[in-house]
Amino acid sequence: MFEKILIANRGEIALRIHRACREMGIKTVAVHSTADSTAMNVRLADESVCIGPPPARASYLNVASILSAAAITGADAIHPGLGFLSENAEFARLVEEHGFTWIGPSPEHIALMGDKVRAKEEARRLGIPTVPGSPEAVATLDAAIEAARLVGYPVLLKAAAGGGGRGMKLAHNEAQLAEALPLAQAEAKAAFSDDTVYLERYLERPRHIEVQLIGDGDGGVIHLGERDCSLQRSHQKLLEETPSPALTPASRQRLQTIAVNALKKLGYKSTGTMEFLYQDGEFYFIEMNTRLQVEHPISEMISGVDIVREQIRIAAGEPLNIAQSDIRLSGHAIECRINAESPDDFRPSPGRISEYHAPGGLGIRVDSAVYQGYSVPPYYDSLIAKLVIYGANREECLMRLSRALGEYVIGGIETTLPLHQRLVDDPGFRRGDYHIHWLDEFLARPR
Amino acid sequence: MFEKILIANRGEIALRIHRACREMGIKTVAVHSTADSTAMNVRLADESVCIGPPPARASYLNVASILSAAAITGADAIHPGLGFLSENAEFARLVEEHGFTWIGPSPEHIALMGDKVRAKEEARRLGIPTVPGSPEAVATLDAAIEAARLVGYPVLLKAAAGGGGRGMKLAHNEAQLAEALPLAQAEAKAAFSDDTVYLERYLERPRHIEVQLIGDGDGGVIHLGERDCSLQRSHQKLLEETPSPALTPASRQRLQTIAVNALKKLGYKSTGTMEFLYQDGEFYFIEMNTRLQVEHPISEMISGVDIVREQIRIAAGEPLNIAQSDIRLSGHAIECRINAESPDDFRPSPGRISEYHAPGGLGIRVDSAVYQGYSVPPYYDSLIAKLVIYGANREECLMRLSRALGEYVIGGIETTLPLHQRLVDDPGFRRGDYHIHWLDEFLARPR
Amino acid sequence: MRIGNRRPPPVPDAELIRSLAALLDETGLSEIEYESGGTRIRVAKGGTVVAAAAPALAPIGPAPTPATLPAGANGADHAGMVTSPMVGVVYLAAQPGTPPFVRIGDTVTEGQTLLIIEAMKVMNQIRAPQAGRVAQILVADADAVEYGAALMLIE
Amino acid sequence: MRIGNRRPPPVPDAELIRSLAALLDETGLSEIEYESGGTRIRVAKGGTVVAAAAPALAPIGPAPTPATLPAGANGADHAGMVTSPMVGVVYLAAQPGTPPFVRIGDTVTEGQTLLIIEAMKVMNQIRAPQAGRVAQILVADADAVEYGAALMLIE
Repeated sequence: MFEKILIANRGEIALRIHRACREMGIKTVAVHSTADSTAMNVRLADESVCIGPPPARASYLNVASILSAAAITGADAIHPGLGFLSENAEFARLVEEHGFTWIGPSPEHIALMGDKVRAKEEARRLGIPTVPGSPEAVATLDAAIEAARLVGYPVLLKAAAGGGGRGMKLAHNEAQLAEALPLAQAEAKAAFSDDTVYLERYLERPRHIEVQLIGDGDGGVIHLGERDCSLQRSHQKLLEETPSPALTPASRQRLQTIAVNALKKLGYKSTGTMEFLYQDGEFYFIEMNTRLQVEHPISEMISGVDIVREQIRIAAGEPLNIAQSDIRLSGHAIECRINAESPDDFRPSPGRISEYHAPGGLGIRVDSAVYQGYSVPPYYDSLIAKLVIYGANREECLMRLSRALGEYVIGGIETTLPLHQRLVDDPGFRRGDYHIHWLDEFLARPR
Repeated sequence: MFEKILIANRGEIALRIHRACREMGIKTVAVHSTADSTAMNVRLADESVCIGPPPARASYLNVASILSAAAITGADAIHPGLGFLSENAEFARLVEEHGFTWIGPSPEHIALMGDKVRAKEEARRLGIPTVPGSPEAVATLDAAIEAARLVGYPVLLKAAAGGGGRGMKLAHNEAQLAEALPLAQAEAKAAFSDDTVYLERYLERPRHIEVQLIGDGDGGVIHLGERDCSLQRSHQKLLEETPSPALTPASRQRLQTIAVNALKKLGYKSTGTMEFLYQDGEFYFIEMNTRLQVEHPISEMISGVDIVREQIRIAAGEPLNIAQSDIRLSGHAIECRINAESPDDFRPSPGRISEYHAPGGLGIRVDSAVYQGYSVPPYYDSLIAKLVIYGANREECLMRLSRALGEYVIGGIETTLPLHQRLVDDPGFRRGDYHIHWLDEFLARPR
Repeated sequence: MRIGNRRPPPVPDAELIRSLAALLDETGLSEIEYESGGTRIRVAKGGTVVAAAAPALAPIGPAPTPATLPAGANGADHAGMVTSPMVGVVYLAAQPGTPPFVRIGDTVTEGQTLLIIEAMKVMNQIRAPQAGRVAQILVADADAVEYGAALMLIE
Repeated sequence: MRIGNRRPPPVPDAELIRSLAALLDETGLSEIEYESGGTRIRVAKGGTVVAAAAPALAPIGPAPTPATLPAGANGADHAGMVTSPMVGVVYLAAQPGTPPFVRIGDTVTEGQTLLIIEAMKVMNQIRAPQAGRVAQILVADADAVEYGAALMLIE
C-alpha cells in the first residue's frame, strides 16, 4: 500500500480523499494555490506545498508544479480528485512517466471516454444503447423521412459540423420535418459553412440516471446501484438521490447488467460512472466519467462501500475484495449541493463565513472543508458543502433532510440552502416525479 | 400518532428527541431553566416554556411547572429523556393522571427496576443469572465458610443494612475469611448498629456489558445487540462500543436469549437496557435501566433502527413493526463522550465555547447541542457532545475515530477529547483487552 | 416563551433588538451599545449578549425561531416588577365577570392579592411584594405565563 | 510549505505572530495591532487576520498543524525580495563544489543569475530583477521551495 499520497485538488473533495488516506494509515500531501493557504485540507494534511497563484491554470492545473511537489515531498501516488486534471489523459501519462502511481483509470480509458464521439461508438460496440439516430447524414427530405421513420418521432436535426444549438431543429412529424430540414441545412451552412445534417431521436422528458461502477482491471467489477441526477439547473446537478424513484426493479436490473458487462469487456481499472438518459422505460448512454464524482457519497450510504478507499486500493494493485453478492443496497440517500451562490439568480457569493453550524444526529453526513471564519475564495467552483442524508426509505430520508436543512447555519454569504428547503417542500419533488428539465421549470415558476 | 410532544430534558438528549419528533412530523415543546434560554434545543423547538431557575430541582425536576407547561401548550405526550425525571415512577404516574401520554415504560416497571433489591429478586425469578451469594446472613464462621464454598472464592462480605463500602471485606480464601468476618461484623455494627453480614462472589476483572432492548408490551420484543461499557472512570462511562470485543458468538447468543426471554415474561413496553457484569464467560445481572440511554446511538449505527422513533411509536400504542429477523447487526460502532471537564483531573470546565468545529465525512455522527459562542452552564452534567463512529469492522472504526478526533475543535473550555485520543492510541484498548477497572488503572499510569 | 395558540407576553424591546442585530450584520461591527430612556441594550456578534438573547438567535437562523427571551430579561429585573414564580395561567379577577383584583393606578398594600396564577388546577394568589401604585399590568386575563415572566409593575 | 524530511524556508515573523496570538488568548483581547521596523502585524480572534494566517490556524487546533504561511507573507512583499516562481529544488552554484553564483554583499546587475531552481529535471535560472546588493540569502543549497517562497533580498 502507498505510504504517501499527493492530493492534487482543493476543497471538500481534497478533504474527502485526505480522510480516506488517514483512515488507511497513508500520509497526505496537500498542494494549494496562494488563495487556499488556510484551507482545512491544507491544515490537516501531513505536508503541504504552495503550487501557484490563485488562477487554476497557474496552480491546480500547473502540471510542472504538481509533479515537482510530488518529487520534493517523496509522494508515491497522486490522486487527482475530480475536475481540474482528473480527466486529463496526458497528465495521467506524465504522472506515471515520473514514477508516481496515478490513482485513476488508464490514460487510454480516460482518452477514449474523453472523446464523446469515440465514446458513443465504443458504447455501441459494448452493447450499450445510445440515442437512436440516422447512421449518416440526411441530404434529402426522402432520406430524412426514411431515417425519422426508423428512429421514431420526435426527431432532432443536428449539424454534423455543429454544436452550440446552431443548426438544430425539432420535428414532431413528417410535415414539421419537411419544414425543418431546409432551415437546419441553411443554418448549418451559415454557421459552419457545411450544410451536412443528421437526425436523432429527441427525448422530451428524460431523467439523468447514472451507475456507480468499480473495476479492478482483473475481471472484478461491482456496481453500487444507480443515482438519479435529474435535478439540474442548466446542466449543473443540484440534488442527487439513490435509488431513483423512477426505476422499476426490472429496469434497474437491466441497467446494472448492461453497465457491469460493458465495464468487464472494457477491462476498466478504477472507479467510474456511466451516465444515461432514461425515458419511457429505455436507457440511452450519454457518457462515462472516468473519475470520482461529486455525488459518490450517496452510493456509499446505501452500499456501505467506501468508494475512495476502494479506488486507492485498486490503484495500489490490490484486487476488489468485495463481490457483488456481498453488497446489500438498502435504504435511501440524498445529496444536496450547498453552493456559495444566490438561491435566486445563482450569482456566486464568495466571502467570509461569519457563522457556520452543520446539522448532526442520526443519518446525517456533511462533507465540507469550510468552517466559521473561513473565506470562500472567488476563483473556484462554488460548491462549499455536501449535505448527505440517509434514511431507511425515501419518506424518512425526506423528513430527515427537511429537519437537517432547518438546522444548517451558514452565515455571511448566500447559499443554495433556501432552494433545497423549497425543493424538499415541493409536492412534485416529494412524489419523485421530475426529469432533467423539471428544475429549470420549477425555478421559472412564479412564487 | 402524537401531534405535539413536550421534551422534559435539556442538552444533547433533548435535541436528539426533538430531531426524532421532527422526522416523524410531530411538533415539539422545549422546557428550560433560565440558564438554558438560548440552548439549541430550545431554539429549534416549535414552542418553549421557561420552567424555573438554574438549579435542576427548581426547573428540570419541577413536576408542577413541567405539567403546567404541557397543559398550556396542549402537548399530547411527555418524553423525559434520561436522568432528571426519566426513572421517577411517581412522575410517570402523574403524567398519565393529568391526561398526557408518558413516553416510557409503565410506572410499575420503573418502580420495580428502581428498587435494586427487588430488581435482583425479579431477575432471578425471570431466570437471569445474578452474582452468586449466600442466600441469607452468615452469622458464624462455619456458616460463612460453608457459604463461601458454595459461592466460590474470592468472596466479598457485605453489611446487610449497609452500603457505601462500610462493612465490606474481601476474602480470597478460608484463612482470610476467618479474619474478615469479625471485622466486617464489627464495622457493620458500628456503621449501622446491625452486625448482620452476607457474602457474595467478588468479580475482579469483569466487563460491563449491556443489551439494548425494545418491547411493545404486546409480545413483541427485539434486541439490538450488546454494548460494551467497561471503560468507566469511577463508575462514569466514558467510551462505549458495540459489538463487544470480548464476547464469543456463543456467549453473545446466550446473553441475547436470556435478555429477550426475560423482557417477554416481564411484558415490558418501551426501550430498556439490561446491564450485566461479564467475567470468565459468565454473565451476572446488575440492573435494568427503564429509559433511553446516553450510548443508544452506537446500537442505532449497527442495527439501522432509530431507537427514539420506536420508543415514541410504542408509546403511541403502535406495535413493533420490526421483527428480530429483519434486523441485521453489521459493522462496528464506538461512542466517545465529550465532557466539558479537564482530561487530567476531570474538574468541570464550564464556560464559553470560543471555537467549535465538528468532524464530518463518511461514518461520523455527532450528537451535540453546543455551537460556537455557546456557554456551557455550570449547573448540569458535563456531557456536551457524543462523537459516534461507524466502521465496517473494529479496525476501520478505530482508524476513523482517530482521524475524527484529530478534526474535532472545541476551544475556550477543556474537554475529554485529548483523553479519547490517548485511549485510541493505547495498544491495550486497541486490542479490546480491558475491564471495568482498566480505565482507572490507565489514568493512574505515569505518562 | 414561545407558544402556539396563545400569545406570548409582550416583549417591548424584541423588535429593537432585532434591528440592532441586523445593523450589526450590515455594518460588520462586532458590537453595538445602545441606550435610550431607561433601556440599555448591547448586542455583540458570535458572542455573549448582555441584555437579550435575540441576536444570538441568528446563528440558528434557518430554523423558524421566534425570539425567546431569557425569563427576567423582559424588564423583570426592574425594581418593583412582580414576576411569575411558576408556569401557569393568569387570572386578573377572582371569577369571570367580577371586577379585577387591581387596576392601573390603584394603590396597593404589601401582601395584597394582585392576580391569580392557576397551575395544575391550584389557584395561586400572587401578592404585592411591597406597598405602592400599580404602574403597569403586563399580562391579560387567561394569558399563559412562564417562570420569571413580568406580571405587574408596582411603583 | 510544510514538508517532512526537508526543512521549510525560514519564516522570520511566525514566532512573533504566535506570541501575539497567545497574548490575545491570555488577555482575552479581540485584536492586537503591532508595528515595529518595517513589519506591521494585526492579529484578531475568531476573525480575519491581515498580515499572516498563523493565528487563524487555531480553530483547527487538535490536528498537528505546523504553521503554513500564505506564500508571499514571509516577507516576499518586501521590495527587492526575489521569490520563487515555481516549486522545485534550489541550487546556489552551477555544479557541486563550484563557487556559488552570488554571495551576501555581492553587487549584482539586473538579469544576473542568482541561483537555479530545478523543476522536473529542468534547471531554471533565477535572475536579479534589478541591479543592487545581495542583502540576504534566505535559502540553502538543495532546499525545496514552493511557489512564492522568499529566495534572496536585493537592495
